[in-house]
Amino acid sequence: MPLPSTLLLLATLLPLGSFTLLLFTGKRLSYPLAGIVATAFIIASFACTIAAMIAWLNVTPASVWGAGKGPIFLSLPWLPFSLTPNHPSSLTVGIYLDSLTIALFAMVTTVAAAVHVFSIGYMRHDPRFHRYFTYLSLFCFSMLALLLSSTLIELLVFWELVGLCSYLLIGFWFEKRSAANASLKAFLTNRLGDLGFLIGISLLISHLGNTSFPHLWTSATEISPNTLTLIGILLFTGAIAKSAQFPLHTWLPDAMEAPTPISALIHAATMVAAGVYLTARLFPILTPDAKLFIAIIGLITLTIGALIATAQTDIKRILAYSTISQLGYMMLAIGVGSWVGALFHLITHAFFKSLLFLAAGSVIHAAGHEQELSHFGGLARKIPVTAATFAIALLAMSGAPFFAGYYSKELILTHAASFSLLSASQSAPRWYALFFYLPVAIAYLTPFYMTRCWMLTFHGRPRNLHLFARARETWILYVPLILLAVLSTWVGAKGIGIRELIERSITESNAYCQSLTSHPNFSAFSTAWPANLPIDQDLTPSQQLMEQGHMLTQTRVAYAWLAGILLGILLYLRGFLIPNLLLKFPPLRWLHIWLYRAMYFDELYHLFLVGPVLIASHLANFLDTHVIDPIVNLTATSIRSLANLASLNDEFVIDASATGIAHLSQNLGSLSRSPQTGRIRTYILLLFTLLTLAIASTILLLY
Amino acid sequence: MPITLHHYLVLSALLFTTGLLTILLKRNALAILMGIELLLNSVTLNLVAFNHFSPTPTEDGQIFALFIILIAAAEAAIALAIILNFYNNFSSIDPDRAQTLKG
Amino acid sequence: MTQTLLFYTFATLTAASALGVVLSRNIVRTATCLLFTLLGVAALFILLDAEFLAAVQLLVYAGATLVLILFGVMLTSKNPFTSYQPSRLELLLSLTIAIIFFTSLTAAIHTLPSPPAASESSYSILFLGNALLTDYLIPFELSSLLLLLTMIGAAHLSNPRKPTSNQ
Amino acid sequence: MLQSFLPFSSELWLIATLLAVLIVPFFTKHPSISTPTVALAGVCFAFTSLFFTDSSPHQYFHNLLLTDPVSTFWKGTLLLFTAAVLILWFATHDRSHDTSDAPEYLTLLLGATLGMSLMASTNHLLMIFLSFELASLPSYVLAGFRKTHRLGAEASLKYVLFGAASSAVMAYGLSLLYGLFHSLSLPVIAHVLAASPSFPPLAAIALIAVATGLGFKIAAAPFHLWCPDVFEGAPIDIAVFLSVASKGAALVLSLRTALTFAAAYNYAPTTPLIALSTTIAIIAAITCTLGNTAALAQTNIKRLLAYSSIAHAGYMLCAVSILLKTSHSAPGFTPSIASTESLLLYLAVYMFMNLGAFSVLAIVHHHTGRDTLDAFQGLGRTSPIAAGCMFCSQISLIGLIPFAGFTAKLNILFALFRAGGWWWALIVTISLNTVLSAFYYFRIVRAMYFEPPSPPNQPRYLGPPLILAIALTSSLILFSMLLLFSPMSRLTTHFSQWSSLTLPN
Amino acid sequence: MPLRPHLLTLLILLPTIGAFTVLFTPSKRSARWTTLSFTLVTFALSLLLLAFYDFTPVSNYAYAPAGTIQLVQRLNWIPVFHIQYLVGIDGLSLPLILLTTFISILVCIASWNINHMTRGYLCLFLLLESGILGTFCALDFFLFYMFFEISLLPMYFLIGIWGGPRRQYAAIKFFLYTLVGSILLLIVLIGLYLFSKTAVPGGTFDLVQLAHLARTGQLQSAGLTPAVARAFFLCTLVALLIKLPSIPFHTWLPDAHVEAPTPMSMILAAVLLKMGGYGLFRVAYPLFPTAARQLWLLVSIIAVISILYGALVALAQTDFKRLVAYSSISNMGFVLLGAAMMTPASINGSIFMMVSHGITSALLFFIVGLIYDRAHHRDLPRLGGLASTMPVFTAFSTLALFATLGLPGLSGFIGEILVLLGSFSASRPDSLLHASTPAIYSLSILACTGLLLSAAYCLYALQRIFLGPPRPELSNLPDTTHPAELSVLIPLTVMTLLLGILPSLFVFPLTNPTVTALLKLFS
Repeated sequence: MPLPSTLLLLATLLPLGSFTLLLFTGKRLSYPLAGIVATAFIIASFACTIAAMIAWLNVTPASVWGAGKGPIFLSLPWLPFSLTPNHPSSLTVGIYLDSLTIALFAMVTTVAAAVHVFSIGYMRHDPRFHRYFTYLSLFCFSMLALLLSSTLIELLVFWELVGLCSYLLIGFWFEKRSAANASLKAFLTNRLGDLGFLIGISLLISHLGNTSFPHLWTSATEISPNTLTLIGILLFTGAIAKSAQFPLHTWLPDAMEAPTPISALIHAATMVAAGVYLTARLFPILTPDAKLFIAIIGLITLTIGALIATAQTDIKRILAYSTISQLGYMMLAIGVGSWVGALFHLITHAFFKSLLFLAAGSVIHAAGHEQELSHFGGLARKIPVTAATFAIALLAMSGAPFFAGYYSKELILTHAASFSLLSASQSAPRWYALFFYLPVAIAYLTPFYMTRCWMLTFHGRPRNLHLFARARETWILYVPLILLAVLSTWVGAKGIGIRELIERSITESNAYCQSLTSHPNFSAFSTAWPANLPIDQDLTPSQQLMEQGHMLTQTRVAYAWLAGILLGILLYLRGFLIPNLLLKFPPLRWLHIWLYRAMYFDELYHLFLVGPVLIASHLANFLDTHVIDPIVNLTATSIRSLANLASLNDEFVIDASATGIAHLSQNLGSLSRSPQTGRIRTYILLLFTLLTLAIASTILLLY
Repeated sequence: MPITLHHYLVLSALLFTTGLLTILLKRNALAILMGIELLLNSVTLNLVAFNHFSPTPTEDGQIFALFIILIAAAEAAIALAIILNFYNNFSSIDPDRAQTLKG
Repeated sequence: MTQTLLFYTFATLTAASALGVVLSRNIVRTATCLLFTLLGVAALFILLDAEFLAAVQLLVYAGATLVLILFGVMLTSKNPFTSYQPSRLELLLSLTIAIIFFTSLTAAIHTLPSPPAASESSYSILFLGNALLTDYLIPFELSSLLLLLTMIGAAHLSNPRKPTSNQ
Repeated sequence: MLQSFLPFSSELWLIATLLAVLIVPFFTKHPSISTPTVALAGVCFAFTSLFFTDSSPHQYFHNLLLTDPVSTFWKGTLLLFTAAVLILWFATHDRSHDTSDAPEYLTLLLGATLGMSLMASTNHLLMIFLSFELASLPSYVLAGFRKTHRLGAEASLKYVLFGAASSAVMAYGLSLLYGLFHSLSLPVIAHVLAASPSFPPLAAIALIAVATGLGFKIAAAPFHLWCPDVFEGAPIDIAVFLSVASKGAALVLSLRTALTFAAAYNYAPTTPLIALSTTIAIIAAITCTLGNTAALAQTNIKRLLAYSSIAHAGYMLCAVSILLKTSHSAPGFTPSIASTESLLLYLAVYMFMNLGAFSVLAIVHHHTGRDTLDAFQGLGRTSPIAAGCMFCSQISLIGLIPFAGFTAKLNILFALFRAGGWWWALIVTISLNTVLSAFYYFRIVRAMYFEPPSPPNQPRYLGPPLILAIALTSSLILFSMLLLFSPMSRLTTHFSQWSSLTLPN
Repeated sequence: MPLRPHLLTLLILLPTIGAFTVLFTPSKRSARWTTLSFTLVTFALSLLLLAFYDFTPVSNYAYAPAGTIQLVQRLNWIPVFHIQYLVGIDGLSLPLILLTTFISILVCIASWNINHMTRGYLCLFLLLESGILGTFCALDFFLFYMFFEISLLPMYFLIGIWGGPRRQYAAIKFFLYTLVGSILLLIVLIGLYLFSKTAVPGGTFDLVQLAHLARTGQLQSAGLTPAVARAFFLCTLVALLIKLPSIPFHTWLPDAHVEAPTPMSMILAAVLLKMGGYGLFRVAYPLFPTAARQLWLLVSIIAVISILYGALVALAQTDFKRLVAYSSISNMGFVLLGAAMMTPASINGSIFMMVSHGITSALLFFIVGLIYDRAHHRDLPRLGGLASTMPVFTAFSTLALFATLGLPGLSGFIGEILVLLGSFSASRPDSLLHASTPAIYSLSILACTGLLLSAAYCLYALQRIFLGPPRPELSNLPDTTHPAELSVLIPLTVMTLLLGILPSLFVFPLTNPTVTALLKLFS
């Protein structure tokens, strides 16, 4: 096994070791030993990743794998499986390792290490401290394994495992009803998405038999484009749920019930980005229609996420919605063909968003687990490091130059711009322009709501003096913040050459995608080009178009960050004073309420999804206990009544004829208890009656 | 009009019917017993008549009739004993009194 | 002709007294009617050249069975002349059954091809006795066994002094 | 002539025993013990004599009597059963203050047995009627043998009135048969009938009348009314005797009669034969359904078993209904063999099932004085062996594997399947009835095992050892029947040869 | 005497011998230990089977060495009807035999605290084990039927005597339902035998031979017309669906489970239900492959309705045990779906599902029993917050519930995914079903929806019982740290994990050749 893969496997298995260790001994490891063990393991894992990266980058020319050369692809049979009796094969598991994997590994282990360290401080008073790290280790293992997976089935396994960890960690404080409910919601929503994912995988397997990425890329041409579109959309459903895309985004804000470091790691940096990763891996087999779908979903998501974020008052919820919005950007990027942009943004976003969350965690920790903005204010004086790092993250996210977000977001917007230019030049529908202008608009909004959050938290007069008085920060909390703050700047984006790494990944996998790009039905696969439009030429935006797009982006969004931040500062300079004035104006108030209630998505779900299922469930239960069971028992009942009839017939039927129908109709019930029972004469009467009837009918028959 | 087999058979059928009616209409065990004797009489009449009009020279019918008479007598004796026993227990020979066993 | 006349006479006697059995409400009268029926049947036996059977009929039936039944009447009824009135519905139902029964029976009888009137048969008691002791020895002997059983059974049941205790 | 008696040595033994039983009390000091011993010995001799008699098909005494394997099989079953009934009676019979009942009882029982055994070995109308009455008359007395017992008196009155009426009807039918065909021999009658171009209506009436008599004895559907009342009123040993012996004899006779006609028609699906077979099938279906449904509501176990015996008679009638061979029948299918062997096996098995059930009932009755369902409550704890035997019998009566009832029912189903055609309906009926019957048999099982003893601290009891022995033996036989399936099946196949199906020589 | 040829007979007989031994033990304690040792030895014997088993047989549905069926013992039993004592195992039965013997040990441990008529209980339990093992070993239709029926009676008593308040109702309901099923099976048995009589002199009950007769069309020429075959198939199907159980023949199951004592619930869910699933592959499908192919739509619709309906009803339950019972119905729906689709993956999945469900359901029912032992009720609204007082127990329960909802890495997932993959691949042109793609897709997709619903009810239960604020009346319940409890929980948990992570370690090498053989038979 090549060295990088061995190292990455080791990096993956280390958290598993930590998990196992903590699972069995966690209870005996008192604070902070459990945390330290877990942290040590994840740092070791980080070290392995770095070693692997070095090995990956420094390859001998003769090697078939390595940066820019080719991926490492290993597979093992796992489940014997055959599609039809004559084609035995098996579901495989394995390792697919390319530059992207390395980059993401680096990101995940870095953020995870930061979060681990932070958690030791954050969770120190929790009675289930060891359990927290147990789950965390399991998550790290699952997440890393997910990235290492070579087949969709394997990916699905870890996909669900990270979901499980997310479930466990969201419900970590399960004594709180809201936490328990949130974890349920998160899991079920993800399960809904996984359903689509599973169906997609099943369809793929039923067509191809194997779902390893190289195999998919080489043989997707065997599937008809329409089916492939369907499969693409179905697979993307998984990503919709996991990456909290519209319409399955509602679980993410609720998931903020999790301890804040968890939100930073799982619900901002890694797990939610797994959807983007998946979509990126599937990119070669996505048809233009599927990409269009993805782009539209991304577009909607990024818009509603940002809009809702402007009206939230819970610091973590703001961050959650901003995460949704940013993930929307990534999805849009994939849709419009900006593969590199999406993944680049994934990584930069992971840094600054986890920073934001950790900073928020620091705030919450300082504020004694208070999350409402209305209780904050002026905290910059008490927790300056947090305030500063938060501000750095804010800038990064706003797309301020020299901060990480700037590079990635700009790349995405450039691609979006060139795509919309291209579509304009190819006489596509007018609304295709939205693929550019809506993200641009949101690019103005993003700095605004982030600034709002910062201003209300750190600036101004403290609104809760009691809380303010006790707020403080410790080194164990801000050391990780600083680390991440560094990565949120130019260093994270340019300094460590992430973009180049990602770009190399394309060349590495290109060998597999030959058949797709050369196939007549499948050309022009790189962008969300609707299949019903004529394809005149190579639809990959040309260099010239790219430059035009770049220009467009420069002119439209170069100072968006500044505008947004300034607006935010202006509006929230005096705390809630100015906004409250503005909200007196009814349309704005209504808009605010609508956004504050997250566009009523939860209510809609309850009305249209949860409600019907519950109704169906109770209906089915009713059916079972009151209809099906009785129907089956009816046999018994009818037999019993038959029994009464039969045992009665001796006296009942005959007596009725003997003593009169009138008597019968008068008191049918008492007839069974009638004294005239067991009479031998009625027996004989019946005997002769039947005899007579038999004889008479025989005579009639024979005549 | 010569007397044919049919005459006897119809008479026997009539006897049978009256016996049947007797059984059905009497609420007295002894009368029912008499009705049964009527039935058996119709059987013997049948047999003797058939025997008389039979083309074969055997006397099977008469022999059968003889046995029927014999059995009727035996049956009557048994039935009477049972009716007496019933009377001893129930102080009545109304068979409708026998209704303990039912259901 | 005499045959015909005699037949009709005895047939009428038999039928009428048989109806009497049904119609009389008094048990003693019923028994008397039955006696006449039996006598009528015996007479018909003679018409059918079955003199021996007629004698047996008279002896066994009229002589023994009927007397037995009358004893039964005397033993069981405090007032032998009590009568029972069947209910109207019972009556109706029974009559309907009887009528249907009789009608279908006669209808069936009339489908029978009428055999030629039998010639004077060479019948004798000797023949009958012979048959009973040769061809029909087995039933003959068995009937004695049957009578024995009847005797034992009847004696067991009608001996009131003997205590019974089975269970 | 004397040689002709040899094949009937078992009957002769019975007659001799019958007479001996009457005489013995005059010579011994303990008649209550010696008479039953003599009777039992006589029955055993009779049974043993069966092994030395020639059972090959033959007619004797001017075709009055016949022997064939079927009758021999039936006699064997009957005698074995009679012996068991004698033991049952002996064990429950209170000998302390009544000594003089025994000879009467035994005479009557043996007389009825004689009648029942003759019923199976004749196809002569006179003998049919005579043996029928020979079986019936003692039974009437036996049903009311306990003179001071009101229920017994009632039962015997009902029995005698109903029985006399039906046998009179049967006699009428027999007279018509004689008149129509000028013969008393059943095969002759059947052949003349089959040879005649039309079917005389009187013959139909005659057959219906005969069927009434047989139906009464079998307690088949419309004629079953007497059965539960009589069984409930009669002593337990008589109830079990009637339930198997009386019904069995009538069933064998019915089968013989039906198959005689079927043979005359060569088992071809002609209209009369189809009508006959269908009628029997319908009666069978109604009988088992009625018996089972009526049994469901019963709480008196004797009455319940009476209804169950009606239901089982229905199953056996299903076997009787297989009279003809259609195009749907399986190749190599012989109706006579199929129906006979399934009937014989069922009869034999049914005997053991009923013996088991009734003997446990006798134990319970002996101990508690009741024969209602509540007497069985907690039997699993108070008397585990008896309960176990009852369980075996009940499961066997339902017809579940591993007990013999299953084997027997399987045989009938086999026969019906092979007959093919509309016999499917009977298969369905039997199947449904099996489920139906589980309801009430399991009420007993439930009472025995799931409910506490009705006076909670009832002492454990075993019951009279002789009865327990019968119950245990029956259960063991029932249990091992699956293993003995093969020999049993061979045995019944061996005994399924008829004689009277051909014309007398 | 060489052991090998008598191994299966010994396996079947051993629990019976144990049953009689237990009756003569002096004390309850010794009875328990005797039972335990008998179950252990039986398990050891079944492991020995594994040692003797040839894992790479020729993939034919025939006796070794020409096929997959091994360790065959054949004796004439009822020669009149050519009924044989014919036992043997293949990849279909061996996993279930192992499951049975394995679960039996745990059931025996779980029965440790039965104090009422202990000997009778243990005796019946061992008889039941014999019956079940016999069913799985029997290759003669009659023998199969016999064991199928025999296993009814002990269960009837076990529910009826040791059950809950409505035990009598539940017991008789269980019995009557299954009785109906076995009568239907009996009809098929007789019918097939008679048809085989035309094809083979004397007829045969040999299931393998019958399957080959069906395959070569000899039965059809003997009169088993397609219509009759369909009728027979439906009869068999209903008989097995009752046992499985499946909609609409399922209503005995919730009652039986709710009333049965915990160990019996375990064995009922874990093993007894599998007799239905096993019967599908041993009887229904091999004997009537054509009819099965024609009626695939019906079967799969029943399966899908079972999956969805069972899950929906489970969602509405407030009694935890009822919830688990309905989840069994839902899960067994997958087994049926796998059978209906007739692809290698789906059938492998079905078998795997049976094994996996055997383990997880036993675990779940044991968990229910533990809750009941401690809280004295199973009412979900009256439970809650157990996670804070009973963390170890919560961990086991969570694992069990997640295995039920099909979490990857746990055993439930493998079965479900294989069945689903298989059913999707049934749309391939070279699959056995020549069915329309949309029908297959829509059915499979509906079946997938069952996964969502199963997640819903599992998490709902988890939330109601373990999460939320701890209730004061439940706060002092002891955690499951007793060795007896752990000795049941841990093996099941380990098996769940092991099967989930390394499915090909245990089951697949066994089932795959057999499934291939079966499919050869069907095509």
